[in-house]
Amino acid sequence: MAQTAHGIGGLTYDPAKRAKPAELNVFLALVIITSAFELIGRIFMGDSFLFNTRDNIDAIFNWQRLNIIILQVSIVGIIALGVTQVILTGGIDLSSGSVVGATAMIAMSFAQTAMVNGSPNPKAIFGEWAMDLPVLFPILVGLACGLAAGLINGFFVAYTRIPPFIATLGMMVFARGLSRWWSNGNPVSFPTESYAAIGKGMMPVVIFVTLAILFHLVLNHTRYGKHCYAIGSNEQASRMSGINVARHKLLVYAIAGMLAALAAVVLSSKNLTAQAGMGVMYELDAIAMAVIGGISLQGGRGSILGTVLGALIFGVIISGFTFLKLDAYYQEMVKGAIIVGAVVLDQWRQQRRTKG
Amino acid sequence: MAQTAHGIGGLTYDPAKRAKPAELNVFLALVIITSAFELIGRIFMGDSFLFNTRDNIDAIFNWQRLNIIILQVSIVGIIALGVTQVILTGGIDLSSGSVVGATAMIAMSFAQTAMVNGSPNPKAIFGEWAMDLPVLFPILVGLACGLAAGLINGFFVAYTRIPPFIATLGMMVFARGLSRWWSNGNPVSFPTESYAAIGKGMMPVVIFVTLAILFHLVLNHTRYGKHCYAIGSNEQASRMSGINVARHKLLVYAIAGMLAALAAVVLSSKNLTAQAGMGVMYELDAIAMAVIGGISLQGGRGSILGTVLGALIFGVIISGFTFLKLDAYYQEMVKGAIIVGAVVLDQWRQQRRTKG
Amino acid sequence: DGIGVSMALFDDNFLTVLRNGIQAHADANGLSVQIEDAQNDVAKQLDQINNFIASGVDAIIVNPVDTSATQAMSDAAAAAGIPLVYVNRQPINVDTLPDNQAFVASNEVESGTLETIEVCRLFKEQGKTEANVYVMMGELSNQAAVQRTADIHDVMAAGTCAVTLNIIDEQTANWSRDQAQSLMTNWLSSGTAFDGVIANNDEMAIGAIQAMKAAGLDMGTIVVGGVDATQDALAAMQAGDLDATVFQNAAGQGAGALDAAVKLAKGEAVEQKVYIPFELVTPANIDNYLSKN
Amino acid sequence: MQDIILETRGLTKQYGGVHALTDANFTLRKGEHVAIMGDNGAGKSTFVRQLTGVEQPTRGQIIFDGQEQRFAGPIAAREAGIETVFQNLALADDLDVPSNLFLGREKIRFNLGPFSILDKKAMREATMAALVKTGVKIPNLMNTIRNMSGGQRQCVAIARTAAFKSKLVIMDEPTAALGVQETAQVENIIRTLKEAGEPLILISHNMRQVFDLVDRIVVFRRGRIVANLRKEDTDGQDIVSYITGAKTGSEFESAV
Amino acid sequence: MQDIILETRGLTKQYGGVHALTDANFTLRKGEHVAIMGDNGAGKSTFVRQLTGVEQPTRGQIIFDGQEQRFAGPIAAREAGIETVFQNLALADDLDVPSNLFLGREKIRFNLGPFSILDKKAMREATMAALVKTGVKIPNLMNTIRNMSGGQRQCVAIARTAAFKSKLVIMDEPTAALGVQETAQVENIIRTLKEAGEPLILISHNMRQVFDLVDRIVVFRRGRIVANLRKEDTDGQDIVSYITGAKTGSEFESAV
Ligand SMILES: Nc1ncnc2c1ncn2[C@@H]1O[C@H](COP(=O)(O)OP(=O)(O)OP(=O)(O)O)[C@@H](O)[C@H]1O
Ligand SMILES: Nc1ncnc2c1ncn2[C@@H]1O[C@H](COP(=O)(O)OP(=O)(O)OP(=O)(O)O)[C@@H](O)[C@H]1O
Ligand SMILES: [Mg+2]
Ligand SMILES: [Mg+2]
Repeated sequence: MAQTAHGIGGLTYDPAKRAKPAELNVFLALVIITSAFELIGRIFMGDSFLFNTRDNIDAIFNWQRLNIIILQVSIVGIIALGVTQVILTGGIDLSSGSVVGATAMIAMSFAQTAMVNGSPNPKAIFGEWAMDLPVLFPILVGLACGLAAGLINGFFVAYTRIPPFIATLGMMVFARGLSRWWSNGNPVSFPTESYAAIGKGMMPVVIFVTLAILFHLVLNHTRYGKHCYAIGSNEQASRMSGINVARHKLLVYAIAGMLAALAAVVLSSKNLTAQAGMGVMYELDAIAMAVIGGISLQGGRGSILGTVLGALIFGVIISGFTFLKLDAYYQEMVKGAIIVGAVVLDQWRQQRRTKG
Repeated sequence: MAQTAHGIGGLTYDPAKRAKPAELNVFLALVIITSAFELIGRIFMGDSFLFNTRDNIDAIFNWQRLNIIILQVSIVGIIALGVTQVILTGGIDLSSGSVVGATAMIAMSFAQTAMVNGSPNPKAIFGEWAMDLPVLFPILVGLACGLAAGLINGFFVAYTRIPPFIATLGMMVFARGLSRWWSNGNPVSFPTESYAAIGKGMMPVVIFVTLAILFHLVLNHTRYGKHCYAIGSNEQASRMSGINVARHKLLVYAIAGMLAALAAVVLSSKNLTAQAGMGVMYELDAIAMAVIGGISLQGGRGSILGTVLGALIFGVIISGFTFLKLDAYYQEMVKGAIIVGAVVLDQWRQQRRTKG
Repeated sequence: DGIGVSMALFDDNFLTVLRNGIQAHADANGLSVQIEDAQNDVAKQLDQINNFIASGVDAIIVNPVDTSATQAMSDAAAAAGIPLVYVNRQPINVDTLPDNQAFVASNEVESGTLETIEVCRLFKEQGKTEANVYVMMGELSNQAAVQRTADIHDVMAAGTCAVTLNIIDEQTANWSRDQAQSLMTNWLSSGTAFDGVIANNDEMAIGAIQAMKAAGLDMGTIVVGGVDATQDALAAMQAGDLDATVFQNAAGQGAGALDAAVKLAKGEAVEQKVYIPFELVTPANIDNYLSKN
Repeated sequence: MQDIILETRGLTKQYGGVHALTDANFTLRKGEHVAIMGDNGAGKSTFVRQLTGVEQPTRGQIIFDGQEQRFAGPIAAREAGIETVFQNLALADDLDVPSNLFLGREKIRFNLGPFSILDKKAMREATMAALVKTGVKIPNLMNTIRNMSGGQRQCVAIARTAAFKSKLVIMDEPTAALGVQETAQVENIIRTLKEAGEPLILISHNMRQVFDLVDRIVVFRRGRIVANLRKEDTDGQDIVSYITGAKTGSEFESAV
Repeated sequence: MQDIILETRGLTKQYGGVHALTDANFTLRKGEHVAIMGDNGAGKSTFVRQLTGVEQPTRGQIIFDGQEQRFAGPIAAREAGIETVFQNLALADDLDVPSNLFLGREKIRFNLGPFSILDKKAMREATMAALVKTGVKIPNLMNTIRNMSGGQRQCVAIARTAAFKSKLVIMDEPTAALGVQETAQVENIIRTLKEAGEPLILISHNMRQVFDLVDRIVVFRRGRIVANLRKEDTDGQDIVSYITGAKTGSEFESAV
């Protein structure tokens, strides 16, 4: 029998014509959207989206623009990494935005500095003992919160078998309540300098990219990743094949919770404050990034690379609108259209492929 | 061969032990939650949740309480009826809340009255010609908006095959933008008296219950309903069996859009105003009602009856909290727990059944 | 070129008036402004400011989502050398603002205080010494809601209330007329007697009024207070349903902020702190406000 | 020729780089019963999916009932008169047996377009009648298909095809999961079709069954048709050598 | 008895009102190959699902390898040493062939607990080796299972079971979708198991296969065991009469 590198005999197989990775389409959508902004800018505004036309600056690229494109999506992007794993297993996590809110409040309460401009911190939550703690303390407290939220989500999904939509909706409502209750709706502010450094400048981007690479490797090369795809593809079959589905799900939701908590730490550090309303709707943005990146909400299909590209599309859209000075009233209408358009493009190319 | 009323021979079959309808569990959850409020009230507050303990009133039931329980969920309930049909086909509709906002703004603009307290309407959107129009006009305009939104959703889902999550997320963002753009964010107020009558008193309940009965019948006794279940159960098989899946989905989303529009008309009438922020998060509440009512987000399983029971659970929770004078900061935490608890109960009983 | 504006939230009626004030003033002076919606998200607001900086605007106006998150914004603008003006809400770093930054704001403490004292006065006028009230709060994570609710308690504690106030229950209706209707109906179904409703904004006050009217209560005897002096509220006041509201000169604040931003962009000096007071609106002086919002 | 019901010319399908079906030229006369045999993965089901509009061929023509057709989907094929039992059965797991049997062509009591009222009783009775012919036993027809055994599912799919008149019946391994008795019954159904003059394409790995039922045998190998033999001119041993590639039909030599 | 590997006593399963399995008493000796036959819907797969922990029986005991067991799930059964080819195959549609073959017991390069690094190359090579034994042809192993033909899928499931050592192998209609050659290969695999002394439960509707391969035949009818016959004491005609109910084993008379 003809045994080749890619299979065992039978039909003719032509590796050159094999299916392209789905991420290619997402990348194409990103390029098209970016070019569209560049073109519209050049034609209608005499200005460039990506390049510098201001005289006082030497750089060719408008680095500030490129930086802000990634920077503004990197915090939601961190959440989206966790959400990607959850969706791969066929689940969904609606709680991440609220977990960000609650974690930010709690972590920030242990990251406060005693003296602000010479007077005692006006937003102090705890007494003296909680002031000017080493930066590791609030970080660990935050991660612990996220872990707890994730474990609770995971417990309900995995062991009581309620739909993930409900388990995480419950957590969403609960965590938002918690963040309001924590300081009766008051913001928690004035962190120590070392805490403020976590989210300073391009740090969020560094954290996001590092984690993205890490989870890209984890999903593609470890047993954990393989089981994510397997469970999302056919949970029943995975169980029958001896995967401990419940334990795996617990782990997935725990990781998602910790990533949301990490995002909360970075976010509150970047903004130098924590607020009960922080992270509202982040869960939807994170899910949208993953879906634009080609993940299937049925589970089993998608990748971290896709999610990162989906996040970049978001970033370009937001920056592009400000660049075009598009009226805020129209922005959302156009944004809605672009989101749909990006996915239509993706879908259309995929269908063409399978028809070919 | 033994041919019986329920099948053709083979194994022994005992109709008395057949599986109970899933709605029974939801109903049980409703009873348990209601009783819990009644009990807590009696024990800790010396007051009754459902019955009248006031001397000055003859009625045994606290009708006012029963009314408000249904009233406060009937508008989101109308949306949930449409969402139920969408989810049955394996889809999801995230746009309904925003469609409510946009439709309310537009419909209300044609329902304004010329004179308010003797002076010209300060919130007038159009000129004289749009004042004091017959009530049918704004209603039809509203329904047309909902129909258009639904058809667009349906078109993208059915004919471009993009995930419903994205199609309706796009519409969610778009419609919210539209509602803000419509009057630059200003509220539209002061409707005619006949428009104000649509949502007055218990009218929302009447509309909700009528539609619930109608769609219960439609889903159980018409081809439309059968195809909803079939497509949600196995879209590929439905297509292979000759169901025009695309056309059916278009219809389902169109109906969902019209129901959202109807909810918008009732809501703006009840509130005597339309605002750009109306309906925010209604989509999540509507989906949650359906899911608590036992619908499967994978599609193919669920019922209108379940959704109505899910809505009632919501209503009881909201009223119960106010009855208990539970501190607002705790309310959401407890609400999150109850939502999860209700579904855990449901799931647990279902599992016991299949194990038996 | 042009001026970038980041508003905390577009869906808020009051902020809409403020925003329209900026837009109208800009149009009148031939200035180009670009107004963004931060959707109540501090992080989004900071990103918007960074986007403005990347686009090279002349000046930035910020209506802060969170007044304690302004330090990061001031830092970002200062680093880029772009002038910044805060509007409507007093930033926490008000005393350490760089030279090319300013603010035009109101003191939220006044709004709830004015409202509560007026409601107390009306009870006194009805001949009461003690009154039972319900309190409707805005979104719990919103500082205006937290502050206005705290104002009520502060007035009670400070003894500046003309009667003894008893709060029967204090719940949130999330700024929304619809939720306020449901909440009020829920309260009514408990059958507890009450004398008034103090709401954090007018929308909720109107919702409460609609629910009470539906239940057949006499609005002449029940005192209802709100904040914002919206058109709907003024109409309700004219109809004799709403008893007190508080006006904040939104359009004036917007125009003032724009002027300050333009001056800073030209390198001129400006007053760094401008307070615009709240004003109490009652049936007695309502005519002064009918065309203001 | 007037009496040809189905003809394909150069029908080809590629999936990514997989050449699943290459240049299939196939004819079927009215009233004729033909079997398709071949290895696993030889392209038999792929051929069926192209005929029935489930997928669009990469290349090639389909002439059905005298007209060139390019079915946009299975609906079009069914409307043209092709009834198919697919290998994956195409059943809706959450629906009960009668609903599956009448999926897409429900019996109705009042015609109200999409909102037509279903005639559930008539469907249940017709389902019983159709299923009895397959010899299958199902204790409770109101259970969902998800809860049916492999053979029960297959019988529902077969009953569905047999219950409606058509110009061409295609069955992709219809008896694979069936028991001894049920297989015999389904073979009887196929004989009834023969008597009624309805043409049939039967895909099967069962040599005895094929020789019992059909007039002609077409063998697929590696995506190509390699033999086309009248039953009388061949035997099981011969067919196996075509399947394994030990032999290739003279007119197809160029194919391999 | 020391040489009994599996015994069930009074094993019973009801679904809602459906009595799918009633009082099954079954024994299997070490090294023995037993076939289970019976009508569609007779309860064969239900019996397998109870044995392997996929479902929890309503009543009854399972004694495996000398110990009473109540498998909480398929993982427990597999860990106890039972390998199963389920009728629904239990494959993950979106994964490629090697991933499916090693689902739940991947080969790894470094052990880092759940985050252990996969040894993809070794798995691919082992997959080729295991599949060649089944005789199936698969042009591209990196395609997802969703894109495989019915027979290819079944071969993957069989190869998976055959590739790992076990104390008991259960196969539920393993050759139903297989072609002539592939069936022969899989039958060879089963013979190899026999030689290696691994006991087997084979569910099949194929009389020839059953008589070729096994030592003993157990017949299910209407959820009950109605016959238990050594191959030498019976023939095809006899088995059919048990299946159809024309005859019932003397020791089981009370059962019907
Ligand atoms: N969507 C697809 N994408 C890629 N390859 C496919 C796809 N569908 C089928 N194939 C491949 O095409 C070949 C032919 O498959 P087909 O289902 O036609 O085989 P078959 O002859 O019906 O086999 P069986 O007897 O096992 O049912 C197989 O190698 C299969 O892997
Ligand atoms: N989850 C379930 N709920 C209800 N009934 C079920 C369920 N699972 C199986 N049944 C019923 O139990 C009976 C036995 O099914 P089983 O799958 O064991 O049959 P089988 O002997 O394997 O048949 P086949 O040869 O067709 O595979 C069938 O009538 C089936 O409809
Ligand atoms: Mg096939
Ligand atoms: Mg079976």
